[in-house]
Amino acid sequence: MSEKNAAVGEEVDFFHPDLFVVPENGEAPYLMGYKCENCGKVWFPKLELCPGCWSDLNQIKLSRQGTLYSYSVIHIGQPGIKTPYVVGYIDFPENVRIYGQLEIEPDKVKTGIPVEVISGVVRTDKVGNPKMISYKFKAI
Amino acid sequence: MSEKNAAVGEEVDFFHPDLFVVPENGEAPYLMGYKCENCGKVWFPKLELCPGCWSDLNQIKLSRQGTLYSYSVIHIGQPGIKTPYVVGYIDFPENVRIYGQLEIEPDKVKTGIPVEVISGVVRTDKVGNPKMISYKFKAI
Amino acid sequence: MREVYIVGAGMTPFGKHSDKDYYDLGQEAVYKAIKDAGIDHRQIEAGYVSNVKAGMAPGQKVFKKLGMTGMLIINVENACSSGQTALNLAYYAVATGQYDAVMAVGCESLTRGRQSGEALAPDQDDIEGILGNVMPGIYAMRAVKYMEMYGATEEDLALVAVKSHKHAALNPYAQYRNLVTVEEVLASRKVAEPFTLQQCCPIADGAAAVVVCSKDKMLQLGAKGVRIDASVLVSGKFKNEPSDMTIPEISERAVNKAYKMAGLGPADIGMVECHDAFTIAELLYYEILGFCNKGEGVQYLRSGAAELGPNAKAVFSVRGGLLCMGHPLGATGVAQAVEATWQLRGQAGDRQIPGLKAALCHITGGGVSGMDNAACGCHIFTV
Amino acid sequence: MREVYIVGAGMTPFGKHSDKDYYDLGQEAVYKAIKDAGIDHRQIEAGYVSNVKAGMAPGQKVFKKLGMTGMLIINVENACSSGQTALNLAYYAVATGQYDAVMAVGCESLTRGRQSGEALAPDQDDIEGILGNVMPGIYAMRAVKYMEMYGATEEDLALVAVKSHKHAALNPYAQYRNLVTVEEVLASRKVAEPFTLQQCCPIADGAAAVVVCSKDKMLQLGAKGVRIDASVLVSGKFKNEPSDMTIPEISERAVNKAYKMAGLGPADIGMVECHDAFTIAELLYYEILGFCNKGEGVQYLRSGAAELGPNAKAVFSVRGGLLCMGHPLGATGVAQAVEATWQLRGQAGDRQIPGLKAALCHITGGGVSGMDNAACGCHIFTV
Ligand SMILES: [Zn+2]
Ligand SMILES: [Zn+2]
Repeated sequence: MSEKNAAVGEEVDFFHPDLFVVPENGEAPYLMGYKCENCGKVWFPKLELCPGCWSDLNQIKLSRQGTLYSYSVIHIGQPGIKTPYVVGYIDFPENVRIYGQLEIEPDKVKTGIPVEVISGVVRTDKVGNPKMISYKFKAI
Repeated sequence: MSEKNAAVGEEVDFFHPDLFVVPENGEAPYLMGYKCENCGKVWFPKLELCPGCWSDLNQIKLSRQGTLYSYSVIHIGQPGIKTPYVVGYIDFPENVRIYGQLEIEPDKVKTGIPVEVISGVVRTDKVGNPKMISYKFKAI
Repeated sequence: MREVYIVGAGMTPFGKHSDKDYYDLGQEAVYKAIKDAGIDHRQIEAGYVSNVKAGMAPGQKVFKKLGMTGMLIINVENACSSGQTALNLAYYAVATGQYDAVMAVGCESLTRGRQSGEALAPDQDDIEGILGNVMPGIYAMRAVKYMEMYGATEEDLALVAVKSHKHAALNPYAQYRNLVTVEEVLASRKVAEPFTLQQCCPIADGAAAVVVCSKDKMLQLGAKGVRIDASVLVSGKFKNEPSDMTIPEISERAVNKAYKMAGLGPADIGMVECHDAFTIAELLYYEILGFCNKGEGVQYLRSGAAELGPNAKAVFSVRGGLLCMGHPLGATGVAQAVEATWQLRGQAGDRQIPGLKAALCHITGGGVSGMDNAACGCHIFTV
Repeated sequence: MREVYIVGAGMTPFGKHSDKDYYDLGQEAVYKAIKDAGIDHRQIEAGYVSNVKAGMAPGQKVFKKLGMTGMLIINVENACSSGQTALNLAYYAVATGQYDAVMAVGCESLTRGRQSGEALAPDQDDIEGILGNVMPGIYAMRAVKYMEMYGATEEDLALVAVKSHKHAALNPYAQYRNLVTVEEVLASRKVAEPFTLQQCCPIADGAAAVVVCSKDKMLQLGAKGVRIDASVLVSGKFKNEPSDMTIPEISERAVNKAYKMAGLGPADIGMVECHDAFTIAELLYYEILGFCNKGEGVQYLRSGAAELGPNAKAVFSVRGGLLCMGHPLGATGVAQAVEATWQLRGQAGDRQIPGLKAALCHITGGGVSGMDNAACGCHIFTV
């Protein structure tokens, strides 16, 4: 799996090893949180130290499932993402809220539904080929 | 003579009617200053009102000759201007100092020499064709 | 701290001014504010200038052709709150006795910025941006949640735009001065559901300026001043835990500081300029700024309390708001203060709020992932 | 006005850090300054952050991952003088009693800016820029005039770079730490005659931060503080009449204000950081800042007065100056203050100026046609 950074424009997939793990053995992908050794708070995405108490953080595996807090169907979006696309905020049991694209049909999405992290295409090139792969969420 | 503005990128000559006049009858070109109705100070380039006393300004014809105050031969210059090119500040009898490109050979230029305003090419395109025409100065 | 007054106000119309750059617009606003104050331009001791997109030394370029140079000039940026940041510095410079007469200026050319082909790519560590988050989407998610929590409808959202257009129709400085219907608002192009285009503030260029001075200076000028009773600027808090997106914490914190500083509350305020970049925002701000209870925003709107007319309590967005003015980032915060000054002096023409005694200006914004907003400003003005 | 102290200082090495963005660099500098001050990061009440090239809300991005959010954050820009602008605001915020503990931070990534393909085209009303004027050319014309007026030679100019490299060799934070000869300097690529490449400051990324607080706060922290005796910021004057280009009026005006504010003069100063973006600049500043008479700059340099060693009077550019550090626009002004803090505390290692009691930091710049420079700052620090 490539670790190139698509934000600077290479024609390659994107995979951020500090945030998202897709195990090579075929197990389900998961996100990683960062838990403070001192105050116990969990942060996402990756930080170097706890913004609350400046203590060290340990990488933890976040729950794969969360609850959709809110969403929108985007019709005028960022260049490089085919519209319409659905986005939302998901609340996780570890008390973090994570933004992501949803693989849910616009007419099926609603607040409060349970969702699960998956791996998927988040950006495509001009002809529609995958350009960046990262985490997304689907309804359970 | 075109009045298009080459600063926004058209493939045309540049001629700024508020600053520089090249008479159609073949007379020598000259620069225009702006003289305060109240305090008498002369400004260049064009202003809407006198920065000193906020009074109105009248367009005047500046002297065609001035004295080279200082100069430099530019080897790493702005894109669109062939290097090396010679630039300088010229002091005019109306008590204004004006910057411009000099049509003087690098080894002939020196401080204190009298110079005269002329019309010439100040920017070229990638293959060396004229892209902008404006005022320049030559040694007298 | 000394008392501080706005004694001169000026601005350009807001709109698409692609023939002028930000410094031309800023210069026009400064000129008008100076003339309005009746002060000699050489008496201005410092300039605080807000601009987001222009690059280097924008304030110097605004002031130079007016000969207002040599003085302290500080260029500030705080995303949407840039204008109020300039005003905040101007306020404290006079309040603490550093200067007797200064200016706050906001100026922005967004159409010029677009011509230069500026990249809008997100920062590399802005994960949300890279995954497609856009500002309308964030407000849209607030709207979806609000609609779920309190039963507000798409028609309710559209009514905010309908009201802003009514106000804008009375304001020669506004970009969009047409009246619109709920149906028209909802029929416009979809942006981020539930928002349609007419529920999102348009691109605009513009500038605004105020002369800010001490009481002694005001009396010496014989100028008609508006007092600055509160000047608050805060930044967003970084957090990534679940919270109620219909309660923008940064705005609640800033306005409460402002009320405390002024010794005033919502009941005293007859005019509010808020950061109505999207329709939902104004509904949320009725509540968060204290003009009605949580969940009662639609009721406040439908009662006419936020609108010029017989049922007005605190009139929101009397200029036409960001929705009809547009939002030239650096200019908006100062333009709000210009409107407050005109309204408090009784100079607002057709859109005058009768008998106005106190005005609140609120602005917030700046997309920094993990923050509510980058910065929020609140100012309270009285006569 | 209250006494104001720097109690913590931190910076990144300067150089090409294309793997980090400005906020990463800024965060590192803030972290180091906080640790150096021994202050709890939650006690910082406001942040003044300078950056030129980054776009929106740079300060918020610097502070957010450190959890230093919610406080007042003001982002400032003033071309080359941006860093001293942040420091000036931090100084006055404490001096006037608004806050007890604040930070000034400067950060800049110029290599990142280049990657994004940023346009360097001049403003449309910048006639000089359109006709090909570039910053090295302006300083080159100063040099040509100075050489004519006082008989200085190209070798004299090159000696400034030779000295700066000697200092930089002792500074682990400097970008270029090699020693150079006059011949090498003159043999490097021509830029704008009489300047060669080694007479012009290089591109650099970097950040610097200081904790600024009141005397009470300093005593409470038990921190080793350096007092800010003068904090001056002025803008250039707009003029287009003939004047002596070897006398930069803006710098003369700013430094004289600073000497007056501090009650000190050149004879009291043992260390000077100046805006030595080009070799000629340092010669001019020996004179303009009052360390020798007009036209005697070369003599001051050749005497060893500006150099670490037995003949030192006021050591100029002890960090290696802009010539060897590079000039990350937003960062430089704060980085000068960091160096002054370290030197005045006796913590500058191999490049320590013995027995230093007072330091002057000067910065100027910003190309606005018709102005000397857009802005100039001067700060004086003492122990
Ligand atoms: Zn912690
Ligand atoms: Zn005049």
